[in-house]
Amino acid sequence: MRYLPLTPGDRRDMLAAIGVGSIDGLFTDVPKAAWRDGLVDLPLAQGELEVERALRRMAAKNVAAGSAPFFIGGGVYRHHVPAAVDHLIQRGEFLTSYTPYQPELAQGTLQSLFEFQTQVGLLTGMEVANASLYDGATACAEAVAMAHRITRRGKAVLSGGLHPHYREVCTTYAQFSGLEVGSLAATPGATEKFDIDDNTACVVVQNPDFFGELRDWSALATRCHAAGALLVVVVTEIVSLGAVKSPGEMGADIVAAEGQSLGNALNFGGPHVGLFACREQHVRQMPGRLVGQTTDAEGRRGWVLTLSTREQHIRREKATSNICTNAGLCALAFTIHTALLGEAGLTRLARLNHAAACILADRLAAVPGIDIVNQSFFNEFTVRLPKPAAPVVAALAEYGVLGGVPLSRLYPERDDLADLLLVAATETVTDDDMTQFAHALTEALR
Amino acid sequence: MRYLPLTPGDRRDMLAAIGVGSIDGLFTDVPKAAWRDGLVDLPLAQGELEVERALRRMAAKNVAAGSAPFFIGGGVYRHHVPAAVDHLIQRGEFLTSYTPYQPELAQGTLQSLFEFQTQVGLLTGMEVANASLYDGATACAEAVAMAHRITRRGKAVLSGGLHPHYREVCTTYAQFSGLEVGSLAATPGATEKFDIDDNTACVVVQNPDFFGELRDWSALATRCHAAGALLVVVVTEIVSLGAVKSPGEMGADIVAAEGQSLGNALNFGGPHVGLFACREQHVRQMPGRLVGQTTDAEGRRGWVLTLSTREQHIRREKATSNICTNAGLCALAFTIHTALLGEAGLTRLARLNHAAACILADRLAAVPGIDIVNQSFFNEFTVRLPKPAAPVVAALAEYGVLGGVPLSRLYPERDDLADLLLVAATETVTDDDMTQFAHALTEALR
Amino acid sequence: MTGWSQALSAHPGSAGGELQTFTGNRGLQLEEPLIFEQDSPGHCGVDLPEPPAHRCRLGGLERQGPIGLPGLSEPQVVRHFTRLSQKNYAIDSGLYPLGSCTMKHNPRLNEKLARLPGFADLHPLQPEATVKGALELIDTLAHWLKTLTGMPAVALSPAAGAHGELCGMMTIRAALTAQGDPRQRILVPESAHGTNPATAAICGYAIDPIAANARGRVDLAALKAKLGPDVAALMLTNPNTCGLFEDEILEIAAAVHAAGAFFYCDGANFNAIVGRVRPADLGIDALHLNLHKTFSTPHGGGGPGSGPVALAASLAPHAPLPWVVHGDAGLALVEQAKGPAAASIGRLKGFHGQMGMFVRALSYMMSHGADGLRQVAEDAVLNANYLRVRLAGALSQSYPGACMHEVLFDDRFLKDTGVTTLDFAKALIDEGFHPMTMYFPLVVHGALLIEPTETESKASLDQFADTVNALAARARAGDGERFHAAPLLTPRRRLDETAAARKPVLRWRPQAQRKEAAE
Amino acid sequence: MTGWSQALSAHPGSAGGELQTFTGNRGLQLEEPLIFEQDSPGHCGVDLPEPPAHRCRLGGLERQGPIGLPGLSEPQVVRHFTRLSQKNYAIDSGLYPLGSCTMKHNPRLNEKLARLPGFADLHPLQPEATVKGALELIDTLAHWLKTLTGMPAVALSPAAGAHGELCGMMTIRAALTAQGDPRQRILVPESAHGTNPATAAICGYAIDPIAANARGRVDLAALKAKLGPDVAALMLTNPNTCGLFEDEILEIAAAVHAAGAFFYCDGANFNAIVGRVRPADLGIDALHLNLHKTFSTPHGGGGPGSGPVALAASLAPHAPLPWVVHGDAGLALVEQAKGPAAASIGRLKGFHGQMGMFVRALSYMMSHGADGLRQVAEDAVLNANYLRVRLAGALSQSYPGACMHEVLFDDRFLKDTGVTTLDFAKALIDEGFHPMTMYFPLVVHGALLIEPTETESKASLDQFADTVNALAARARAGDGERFHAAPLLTPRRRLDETAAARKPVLRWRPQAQRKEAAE
Ligand SMILES: Cc1ncc(COP(=O)(O)O)c(C=O)c1O
Ligand SMILES: Cc1ncc(COP(=O)(O)O)c(C=O)c1O
Repeated sequence: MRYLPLTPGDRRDMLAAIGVGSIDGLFTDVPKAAWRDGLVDLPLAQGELEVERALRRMAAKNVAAGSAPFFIGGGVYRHHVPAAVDHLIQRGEFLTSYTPYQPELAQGTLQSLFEFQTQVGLLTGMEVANASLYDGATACAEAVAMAHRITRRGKAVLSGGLHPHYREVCTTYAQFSGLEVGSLAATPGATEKFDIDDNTACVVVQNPDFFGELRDWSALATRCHAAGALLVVVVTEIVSLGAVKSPGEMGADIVAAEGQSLGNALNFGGPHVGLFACREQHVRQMPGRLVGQTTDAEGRRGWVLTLSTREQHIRREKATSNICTNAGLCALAFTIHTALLGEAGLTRLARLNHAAACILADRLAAVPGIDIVNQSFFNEFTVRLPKPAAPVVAALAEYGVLGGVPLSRLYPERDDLADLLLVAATETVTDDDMTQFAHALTEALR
Repeated sequence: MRYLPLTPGDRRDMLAAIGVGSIDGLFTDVPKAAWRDGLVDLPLAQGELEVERALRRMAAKNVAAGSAPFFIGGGVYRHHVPAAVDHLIQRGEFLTSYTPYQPELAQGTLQSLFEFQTQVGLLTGMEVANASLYDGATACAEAVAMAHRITRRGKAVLSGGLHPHYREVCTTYAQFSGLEVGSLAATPGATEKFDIDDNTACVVVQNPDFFGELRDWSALATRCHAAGALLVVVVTEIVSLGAVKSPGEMGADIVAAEGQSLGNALNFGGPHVGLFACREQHVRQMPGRLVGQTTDAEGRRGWVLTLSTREQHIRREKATSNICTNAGLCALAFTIHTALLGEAGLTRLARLNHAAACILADRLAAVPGIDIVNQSFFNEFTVRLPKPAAPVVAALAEYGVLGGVPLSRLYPERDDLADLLLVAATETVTDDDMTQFAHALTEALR
Repeated sequence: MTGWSQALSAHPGSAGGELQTFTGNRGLQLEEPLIFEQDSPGHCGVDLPEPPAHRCRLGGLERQGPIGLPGLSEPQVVRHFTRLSQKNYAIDSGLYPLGSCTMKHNPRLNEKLARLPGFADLHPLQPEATVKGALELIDTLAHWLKTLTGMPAVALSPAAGAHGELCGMMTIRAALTAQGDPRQRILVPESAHGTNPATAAICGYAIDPIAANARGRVDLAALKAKLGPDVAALMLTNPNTCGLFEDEILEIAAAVHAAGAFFYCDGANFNAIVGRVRPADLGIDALHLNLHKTFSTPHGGGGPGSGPVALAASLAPHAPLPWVVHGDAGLALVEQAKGPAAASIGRLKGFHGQMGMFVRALSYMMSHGADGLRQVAEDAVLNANYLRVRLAGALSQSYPGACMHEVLFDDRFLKDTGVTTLDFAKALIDEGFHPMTMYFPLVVHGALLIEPTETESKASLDQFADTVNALAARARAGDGERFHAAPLLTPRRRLDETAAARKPVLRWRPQAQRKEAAE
Repeated sequence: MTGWSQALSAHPGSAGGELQTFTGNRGLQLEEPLIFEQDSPGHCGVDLPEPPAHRCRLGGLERQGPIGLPGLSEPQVVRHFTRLSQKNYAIDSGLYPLGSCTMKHNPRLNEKLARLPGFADLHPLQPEATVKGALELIDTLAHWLKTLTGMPAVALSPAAGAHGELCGMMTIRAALTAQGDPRQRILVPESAHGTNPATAAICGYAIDPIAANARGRVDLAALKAKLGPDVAALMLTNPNTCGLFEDEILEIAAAVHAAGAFFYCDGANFNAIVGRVRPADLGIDALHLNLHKTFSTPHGGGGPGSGPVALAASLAPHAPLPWVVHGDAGLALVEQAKGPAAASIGRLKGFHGQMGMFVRALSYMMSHGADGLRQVAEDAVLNANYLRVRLAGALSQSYPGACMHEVLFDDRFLKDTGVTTLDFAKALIDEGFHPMTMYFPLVVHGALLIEPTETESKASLDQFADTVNALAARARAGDGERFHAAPLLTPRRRLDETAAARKPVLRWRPQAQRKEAAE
């Protein structure tokens, strides 16, 4: 087998050196009842050519986003990732290394994560950021748990504008933790009324919200702080921060975000990269790994994993989280893409996205029977169709257009949202794509 | 512009440091008559996204070999290249380095070329090989020139079974060198009669020959040597040497081969990699670079470019060749693929190719009106159709089958070859491909 | 940039040779500042067109100040990260015997296939009709994992091992709650990985540690003594973190089940038994697999991973969303806790799991096949035992006898040498090896846990063994200095972790701000 | 494997630190034997199925003995070549100021696009109807090159610069022959690259060197004196290899043409003028371009390259095959020397040229555009001149005044230091820089030719200048030892090139055979 360096001869020599007659001699601790002599019932080894053929056949049964006019967002956004990013993250020294437990052999990973933490801090407007979590949804759940630890209060209030998956993950994570998670109803376009009392650990809001509406949470931040609660701000489209006021500027205490938009492919939903940032005063309550600066035996600057007393491998059940493996390589991709963009690039990228969405909104508004629900938006907005959105989206796919997310997919129980369609446009959308979309939509609504 | 690190500010500061008022001040040696203030008439800079779109559009107008049952050979063969090969050759340290003029900074390139030279020597059965030439055709022309230098004789005789492009390149190279190049007529299947006299520098033959026939040139080697001429053996399908008697075993003095089959894509004909090997006694007449083993200041083994007194940068007009840049990275791909295959892999790969061709031959022989011309072959053979092959191949393409090379494309002046079709099968051909081919051919011949 | 400052800071007689350089570079070992220290304001490594004219809809929420990101061109960025990568050690560069981490070869075929547009360029919210191949891949992966574990169901959405633990323990709590009593305690061996107790705590359970017996396994008597009606589950790692197979596992399972508790198994060490032993046959109710260990998806310097959880029939109904089910219209996605999924614990992660890892893992499994996977386990165990005997003379093995895929030593062999486990590990770095796992598991003193994996050749193991033995001899010969000073030959020498934690510097700040922060 | 042998061979007090290691590895700097020394007989890094049953048609020509290739698994091969790569310096790792080689940033976009199946997985003998996009790409590339050179035709098949020279000189000889007299002599400046005279010789011409004037340019008077009815052509490099623009080039062209000869220009240094000066406007009849220099296709440690030749109308009919022409059915391939191509010199290479390089070069040109390409020339020249002034104090410039894209120094600044150009270059290696081109061109003593290219930042140039200046000071301070010993910090120290040439070992041989060979 191509991946196994031992030859039959090696195996014989090694068994002899060990002093057992056969490999079975090394499995004697396995109870007889669980012992299997034969192979499991699965196909035998195959060469690259055969495996590649089989998986290409599966891949060919999907419609790749790039092969059609594409307008889907909803927490995952299709951006152009420069070729240099994928080249660099595939370098074996990055790709095939483990968590940097031996800093002298991992300065590359550590320095890039230190750069990542700095970039996330700058983008979110927060003081400190960790070295990544699984994704935005789990980062949100960790934020709620962290607020719970900090405030020792029993209630979390989730905005109805929070991504439904984030809401669900928060609920799942908290269900056995003694924290009560309350969620407001989703009401696209409407403004929400949060009641905050002295048992409120945190309020969790999103900007832009799930329906694309831009929200200034500054006033809410003031209210939260007055009530001794924390404000958690979620960002699912990190590129928006190139154009939009940052959570830090709004007074957020914790920011949980999805970083996929920078450096990472759609990947059918994973792997993505969770961003997590907060105020310096709360750093010791933070989940996840942190890279810190230090010096070596010769006084030269270097980097190490630090504050690990927060973590499970030291603190065990008292840890701030159980997370170990995170999203390191996706964080590296994020860092490289962000480094390539820089201040000028990221702000322009954001303006390009906004421009594309504005133009699309105008195009769609011109389609008979369609209303734009949003007052404001970044690169995604909600439209009301004259009929249920789900079948329309299916029809659009028939026309070869991937035309957004019908809200009914995420709110099946909400008949009042059935006609709503969530539509996104990024820098990858061409004018021709928009024309095809508008045309197909007109057809589909006939 | 993303590839240019200098900022407008840098440019200003640097011009000041240099002491010129503007960049034009550094181009004052350009004659006024040739001075251009404006831009050349070409499009302006574009981003990755735009450039990628434009080139993808062009690529989409081609039928990729992998997208259709594929049976084309004729000196370029479609083999499966393991993913590790392309990953490794893209490592910046290999991809973006220059010719190893500073050995202390290029031991990686030098050692891999030393391994390449050894592999080529082993495969061809020759004593020494160089570090690659452009491709098989130019390697063949260099072999003829080398024989000319060694024997100081005025005539080269080319077999009619030599790849027509190789024949043409030999003729082009030699046309002003005072060497007379005679070529026998192409006669698929027939045995050739070479007349060798005391002015014959070399005889150039190929195995398998262009029509796929296997030839044992041992007797010819004896004749050549008796007459003081050299035997040059060409191999266009290097994989054949995993199953077939090597040129060295036949007594070749020089081997010129195409290495594309190992590690390299079809690339529409280039870049490929020219292999060049000969007897040790002639090494100082060899063209191209050579890597040699040596020791460093601490007595440790290392590698350097050597015997460069043969080369143009030292010998100028007396050099053995004018070649400078060669096919380094393609040679590396060849070396990695060959290292992955090893003895067991390469011999099996060769047997797989032969098996595929044998089975295809049987399938095609069953198609009404078709004759297999070859007595023997490796992975490619010639079939006679009941009508001109060119239109048939065009028809096959319509059926979505890339069904071989009509000899008329390479011998347009030879009506007697018009019905002949050159067909190849490698390990990448499936049983289903063959069925489609046979079926489409039956249809096309209706 | 570095340069003079660097030259000045480096002082004569420092390691790596008397020669000091002006740049601080040392031949091919190149210094590299932070991207923030290479800022060319206004510069950009990506060319984007001017945004077309449009009516702004930002609703007055424009960002106020600059972000503060540096501007670099593409060549600078490519060089920056190339140089950083060159400061890393990786499985591609050499042996990486990090116990419990299964650092095996990562085939590039898997990288290639995971990047096929049909997988990588697929949006999780596309209409189901446009992602049938993705569902087929997920279902095929599930089939392989179910067959290898012998268990009827597998939850694929967990993003890593610890996430899988959370998934498994939550399904257990959900099942117990459905029975009317979630119970209070989780039994966890002291040798367990930190994620086990941490996970149990998130599920609202109290952790009750169980001691190991003299043979490094769970003390069955102690376990039975602790079992009771308030015990929700046992979290056991098998093979355990001492590299030993729990030979009384059937009795353990029986006892746990007799107490009405569930048996959760941490499958991080599945590499030792894949294709040879099916966890279901050991009485396990829930087990997570680390696709980034056993099934070779790259660790990427810390992640991403994927931690599918195999579940017994009793726990399957509580599996997290989404589910991929066989409907009459072929495969279908269940995204809501209704109908068949009514008892689901809910969603653990956004969307459908780590698809990119699924592709890699399936490619890996199909490449090996049933025969190759069994060989993986056998070679992994063979390599570990070969090292065990090669090192037996010099190192002190914690528990005598054969091991599974990894072998555990403690620091008795360093007694009275003044050399610590840490020193010893750092000396290995100078020799061009990544050290073994240090100080884990906690059950032995100064642990050195060595896991070579099956993708190391005998020659590689021999060179490692020769080196470790030679270093041990050197330590016993009293050459302590050489160890305290180590590593001497890396881009940075030993780094001060205490100072880093005392006054944390967690991000770069421009000089000005940094002063403020200091005040 | 290395290991003990290595440890023994290394002796105390050797450079790179007093510390000796057992493995010979030094931290991240890893030793690696030849693949032939890692042979596991019978092993294989590729899994292939058993060949199906078939009737053998090898006609008795089966290979007799084994080939002699070693057997390795994939992990071993990946590690082997990863380690080898780590012993290389590259443009991705740092400044690579190799004069006349134009080592600029290689964008990865170009690598990605060259690998599109529509280009890479295309066979040169496919039916023309199935490769229309390939012909379009070739035609588009030709359009860009013709526009940039101002010349009416371009031959794309040459595989590199020297091959382009051959192409150009053959078309010249063909044109002269058509006029009735091929003539005998080619005039070549002494500063020319070795490929120039070598190429002329292959075309059957005698080489007649022309001297340079005090300003490092062609001595016009000397040139005119040598011109005559037997002169076939002048081969001139412009900007020349001293990094200078031939300011009398129009007079030169006029004189050459007046003598009935052709004006061939070596365009290897086109980077200095691309987008700013069109060779056609300089009176040039033929000029080759190195796509692997000016247009950034990667050098790959020696190749592949691509050397298109721009041709004047008088030479175009003789261009080599194949041609891509605009027919009434769109683009078409002309593969035979008939009809319009009747006067072609014939085929210079198999198939249609270096398609893979064409894709990369076009991607590069489209990315820059007319504006970006002009900026390339300007920044390349600016960077070279900036280094010129930064180094003016310490080094001895061969020809005063401004330079183009590269600046030439000689070894006068090392006079009486005992330090040679070679020593100086090797010291730069320890500092983490690739040296400049040494001892070329031959017209000055101990030449140091520095070409930074436009893709270096000012910070990078400053660090390089600081280092060179410091080293020069050190050399003049009499610290010759440090230079003779250099490099001290690379995986191998100075290598003995003389010994290598005296008794060439050009391939690995198994011990046994090696003995024989020795006898
Ligand atoms: C025994 C054990 N359990 C659990 C884990 C946690 O797995 P992950 O890092 O994938 O979350 C690890 C990983 O180090 C482990 O070794
Ligand atoms: C001035 C000059 N001419 C010609 C050449 C030869 O070009 P190539 O190496 O592409 O054959 C070179 C390359 O080094 C060169 O610098």
